[in-house]
Amino acid sequence: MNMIILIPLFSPLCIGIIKKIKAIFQNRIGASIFQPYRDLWKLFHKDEVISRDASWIFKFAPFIIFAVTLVAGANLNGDILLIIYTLAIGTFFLALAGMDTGSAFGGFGSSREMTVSALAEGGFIFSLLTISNINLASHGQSFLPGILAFAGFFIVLLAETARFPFDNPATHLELTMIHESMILEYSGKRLALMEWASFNKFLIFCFLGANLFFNFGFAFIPIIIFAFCFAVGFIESTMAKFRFFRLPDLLIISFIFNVVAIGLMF
Amino acid sequence: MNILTLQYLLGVIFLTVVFSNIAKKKSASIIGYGVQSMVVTILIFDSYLKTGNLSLLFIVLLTFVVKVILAPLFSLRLMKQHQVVFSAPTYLNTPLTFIIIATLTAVAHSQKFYPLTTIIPAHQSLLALALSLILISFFLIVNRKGALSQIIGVLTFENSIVIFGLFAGLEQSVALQIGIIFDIFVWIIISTVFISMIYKHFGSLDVTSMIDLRD
Amino acid sequence: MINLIIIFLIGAFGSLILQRDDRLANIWSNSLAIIGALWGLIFSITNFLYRTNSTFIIGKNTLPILSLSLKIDQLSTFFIFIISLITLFSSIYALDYVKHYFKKYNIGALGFFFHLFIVGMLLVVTSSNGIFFLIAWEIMSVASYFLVIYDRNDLKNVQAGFTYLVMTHIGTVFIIIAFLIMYRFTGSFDFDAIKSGSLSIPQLMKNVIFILALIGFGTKAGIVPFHIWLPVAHPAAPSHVSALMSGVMIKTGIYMMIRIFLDLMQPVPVWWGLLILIIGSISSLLGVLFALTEHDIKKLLAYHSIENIGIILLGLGSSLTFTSLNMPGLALLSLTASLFHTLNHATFKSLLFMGAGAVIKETHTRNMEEYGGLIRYMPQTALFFLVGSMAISALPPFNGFFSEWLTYQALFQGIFTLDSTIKWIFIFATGSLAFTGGLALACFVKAFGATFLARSRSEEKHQIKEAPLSLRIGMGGLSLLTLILGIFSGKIITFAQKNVHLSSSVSAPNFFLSFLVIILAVILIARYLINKNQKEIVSGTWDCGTTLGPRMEITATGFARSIILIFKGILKPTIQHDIEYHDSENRYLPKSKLVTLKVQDIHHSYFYQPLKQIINIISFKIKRTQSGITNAYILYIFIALIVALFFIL
Amino acid sequence: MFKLLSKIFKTPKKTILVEKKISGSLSIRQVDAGSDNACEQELVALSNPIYDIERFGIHFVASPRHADLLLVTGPVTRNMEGPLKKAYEATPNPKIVVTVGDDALDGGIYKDSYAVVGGVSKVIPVNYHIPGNPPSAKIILSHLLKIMEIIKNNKEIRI
Repeated sequence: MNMIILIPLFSPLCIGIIKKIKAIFQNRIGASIFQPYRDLWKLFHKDEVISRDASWIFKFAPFIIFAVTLVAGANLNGDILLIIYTLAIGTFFLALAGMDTGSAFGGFGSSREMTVSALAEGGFIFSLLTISNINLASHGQSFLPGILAFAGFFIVLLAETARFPFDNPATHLELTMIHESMILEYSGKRLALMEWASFNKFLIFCFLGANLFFNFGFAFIPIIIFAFCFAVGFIESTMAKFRFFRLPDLLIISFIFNVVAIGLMF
Repeated sequence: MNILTLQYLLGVIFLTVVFSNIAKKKSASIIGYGVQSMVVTILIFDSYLKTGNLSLLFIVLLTFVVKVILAPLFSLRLMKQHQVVFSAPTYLNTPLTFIIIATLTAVAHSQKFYPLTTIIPAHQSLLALALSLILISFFLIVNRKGALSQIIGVLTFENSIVIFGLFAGLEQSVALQIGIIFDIFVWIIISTVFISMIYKHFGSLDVTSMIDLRD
Repeated sequence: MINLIIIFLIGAFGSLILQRDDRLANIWSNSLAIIGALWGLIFSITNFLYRTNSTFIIGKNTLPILSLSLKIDQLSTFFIFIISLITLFSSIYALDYVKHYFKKYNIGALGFFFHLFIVGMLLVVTSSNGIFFLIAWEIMSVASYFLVIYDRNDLKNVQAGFTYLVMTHIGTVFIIIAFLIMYRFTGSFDFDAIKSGSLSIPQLMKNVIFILALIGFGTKAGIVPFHIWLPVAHPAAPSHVSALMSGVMIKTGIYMMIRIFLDLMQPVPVWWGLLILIIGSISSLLGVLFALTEHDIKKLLAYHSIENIGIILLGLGSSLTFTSLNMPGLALLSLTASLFHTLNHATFKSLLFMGAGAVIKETHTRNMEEYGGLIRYMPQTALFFLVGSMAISALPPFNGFFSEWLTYQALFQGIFTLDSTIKWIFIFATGSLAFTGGLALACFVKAFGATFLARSRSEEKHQIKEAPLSLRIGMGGLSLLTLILGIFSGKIITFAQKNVHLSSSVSAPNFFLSFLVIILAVILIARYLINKNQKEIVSGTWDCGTTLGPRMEITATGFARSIILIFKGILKPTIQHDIEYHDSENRYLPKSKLVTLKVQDIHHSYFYQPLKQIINIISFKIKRTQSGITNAYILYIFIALIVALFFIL
Repeated sequence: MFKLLSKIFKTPKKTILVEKKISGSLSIRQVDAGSDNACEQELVALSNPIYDIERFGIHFVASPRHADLLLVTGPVTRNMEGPLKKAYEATPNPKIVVTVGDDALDGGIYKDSYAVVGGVSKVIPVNYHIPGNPPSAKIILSHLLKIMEIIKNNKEIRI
């Protein structure tokens, strides 16, 4: 149960670290790693402007999505399908909230988000399946499947948390933003909750990756999560964002990695 | 009546059927039909003599009245009334019809039909001939274009079945006889109505003109 | 059981008698249906608890072959339970829904066919004699045909009914042939005799029976190549009937498949289960893909029935494979998975169809492009539709997730324990299930978003009002049911895992409780602790300062367009631009441009079109024999006579 | 790749001092009310490695909903009057409006043209003005830091 407190506490830190790494790569100093905390704190103390067309879904979605990330955090070492489908509730309400205010950006953001998450689900389920049963590997060689499954999982991580090759978190260019466009309409505490939920989601994915793929022990988890942040920061500084219709190929690659991993394992 | 006369009578019927097959004039085939039914009545009368079954006598009278007198009269009157064109064209020319009749008789006599023709071993040859009669009369229906000659074909076909029944020893069953008589009676009524209608509608009895009914 | 059928028959003929007065007929037929449904529920639950198998033989020796014998074992009790459950809710729903047919059509007829339809289904699931089963099958098909063409002013419905009739009867032909073969080898039509005599059927014949039964019941269940009638017929029927049809009728196909493959033809070769597994995964994938292309809300739901039937077939196929590899524990797991999914699908699919019916009743159109912003006018229907779409896209607190979770466990066990090609088929099936889950989620975001959220996309939408009371009771009951089934699925899951060691287990109640507690905590902290003094101001949606028109928001086709382009190999989307110019010579001043996006139906162009051409060619050849000359016909008879004589003697 | 890594560890250290003193969170929404793009160039320069406003916790955001500070540049043209008002309404309280450049003050060199309504203050209430045509990035940065000072010291800037 301690995850419910740990994850929301440390997720802004991870995002701060990623931003710092990106800044260093761009040869500028960049904000301190605790900047996300300040942003959240400021947003929580601002008023809200809600559009006339918004229904109760727009108003409740932030709370549901934030709670979903906490629930997923709570049973991280529970059943993999439960985690996947709990996160799917988050995506479901995020997409609905995006469409609710009737702005062009929100609609397109949800359509792209649903496309990416629909295609990512195959790889996601298979990678977690492979890893959670890696010890059952009958043929003894569990190294190659582990690598392939991790590669597949990392691609899914980038897809689900709207990271670089899939979607640029910093950009606000209508053509490319997927995750940002859905929370364009939010302000004040609801925006804070949505941001915090996406931070949590990122940390959950890192934790899943660290916990399942490198089960060295609880002490090493922070180091591995830092490694994840570094990797994401590195990719965001050195790679270009893919065109939208090149993303399915990447996701199918991740799916095939995992299928091969399972095929090899048993 | 011994086998020989039976064969002789059957030969007469066979000739009449063959004749109606090739006869050009319609009236000729009607007369042929009359002769046939005459022979059939003689045969039934003969079987009455043999078995002494009274109902047979009644049937003999009935067949005589209907088949020998009523049917030809009816058809002749019908022909006169509608000034029917006398030629009854057939699909195949006469040599070809002859070949087909020959093959049919050969088939009837062949080994394949052995179980059918030896219901009564004694009448084997008679039954074979009767069977060939059935096939030939059936062919008569197929071959003729004119509606009236087709009807005559059906009647001869029906007669040959009766003969076959007689030789196969079925004459005792009264039901067979009455059935046949009734069937002829109905046939005649239909034919009169049928022909008058066709004639009115098509102006001729030629079957081929009925094709435009289809499309 | 017999009095259950009698109630429905009274209902049927009663509503016929009262057809003069619409209101009375409606009340009579629906109240009778409700009483019958309640009776059915009580009957099935008691039957379930006491595990009684009862058989009724009506008039044993009326005819040598036909004996009206009903045999109710656990399987048929389960299906009676589903039928009566959905009838209960759809007749409550129908009380007010049928009102908008009042002046237009004969309500008595609707009641009559509705009751006949239910009687047909009840008999199908309980009959234990081949012929009696076929009679019941026909009653069901014909009654549902009349229900499909009930709204006959719209010509498309009549055509839909015609396609439905033709396809069901093609299926029935296959079923009849299968039963005849069974009769040929076991000497009787009774299922018990067939079951005992099934060893005497040679293996080749068993495979033939399998293929025939699969095609026959597959057409009724709507598996992929034979599903053409489903997206056409279900939308045409009135909503409470299409809820019943897609919730329950297609399950009779599944029931018979279980009855024949798992019960009658028991020693089963492995490839049967694998073939069903492959068909299941293909139909689930294609079902959801075509659902994404739809912008007619009821067609979208019909395609989703195909997808869910695919998932049920996955469970069935894996249980068949496990029985043939004699692993009874896993077979029990996958069979419970597929049966649990049948029950869940019946509940949330009928909920969704009722929601769609309520929306269509208000907006008088089935085209999702003209919806939008209905959540303001119909808040409760929107909530029920949301619950339905969350259940169908397998999101946790609702029942869809737990049955899909069980199917996943069955397939995972298949992957871990089996080897080589069978394992790869299981991997292919799990992959298709995973993708179907994702795409179903996308499809229902589109369906819910395009219908209820944002602003309404067509002008005259002001007089919409909330659905009448009985509609909301029907839908509310069903959505409550999906939640309860979801939370208390723990017992079913433990029952399924009885003798199988599963690596992980999920307990629904505490997931749901923790979910509720956390949401409340978050709302409490965020809303009242941290920013007590913040106000919420209402103003227009921010669209870079431009005036915001209804055409700015995303439409259903727009939403799914990106997915369609990704799967263009399968869906073959076509774009057609026709531009209208001011004056014909000058090509530079277009007045208006119309872009039509269409998706080509591959089944039609690659399966049914060539089939049609072959049939046409053959039939033209045969046509020539009908020359119209009577002599020719007599000649045919003559030849036939000769040939027959040759053969006989 | 190696050259990139080596360059990273040679960043100048002296600017660290300033950043320590002022740190908070400020999100800016830049509204171009008909500007001649001079001020925009300077604002873009703000986020390059030299000036790097990110250090101080200031970042540019896409929608006025997320913003606390509306940075308005250029004289308000007739067409931009409505959208500017909409942007102002869309920004949640507590909000600050800052005008950059002389054009925004009173129309600057385009003062009496038929297309210009006048200064930003004619359309929406303005709290702070950064003079200069266009003010250099350094000046804008110092002014922004001053604004953050004001916010930090007397919390009660409430509109």
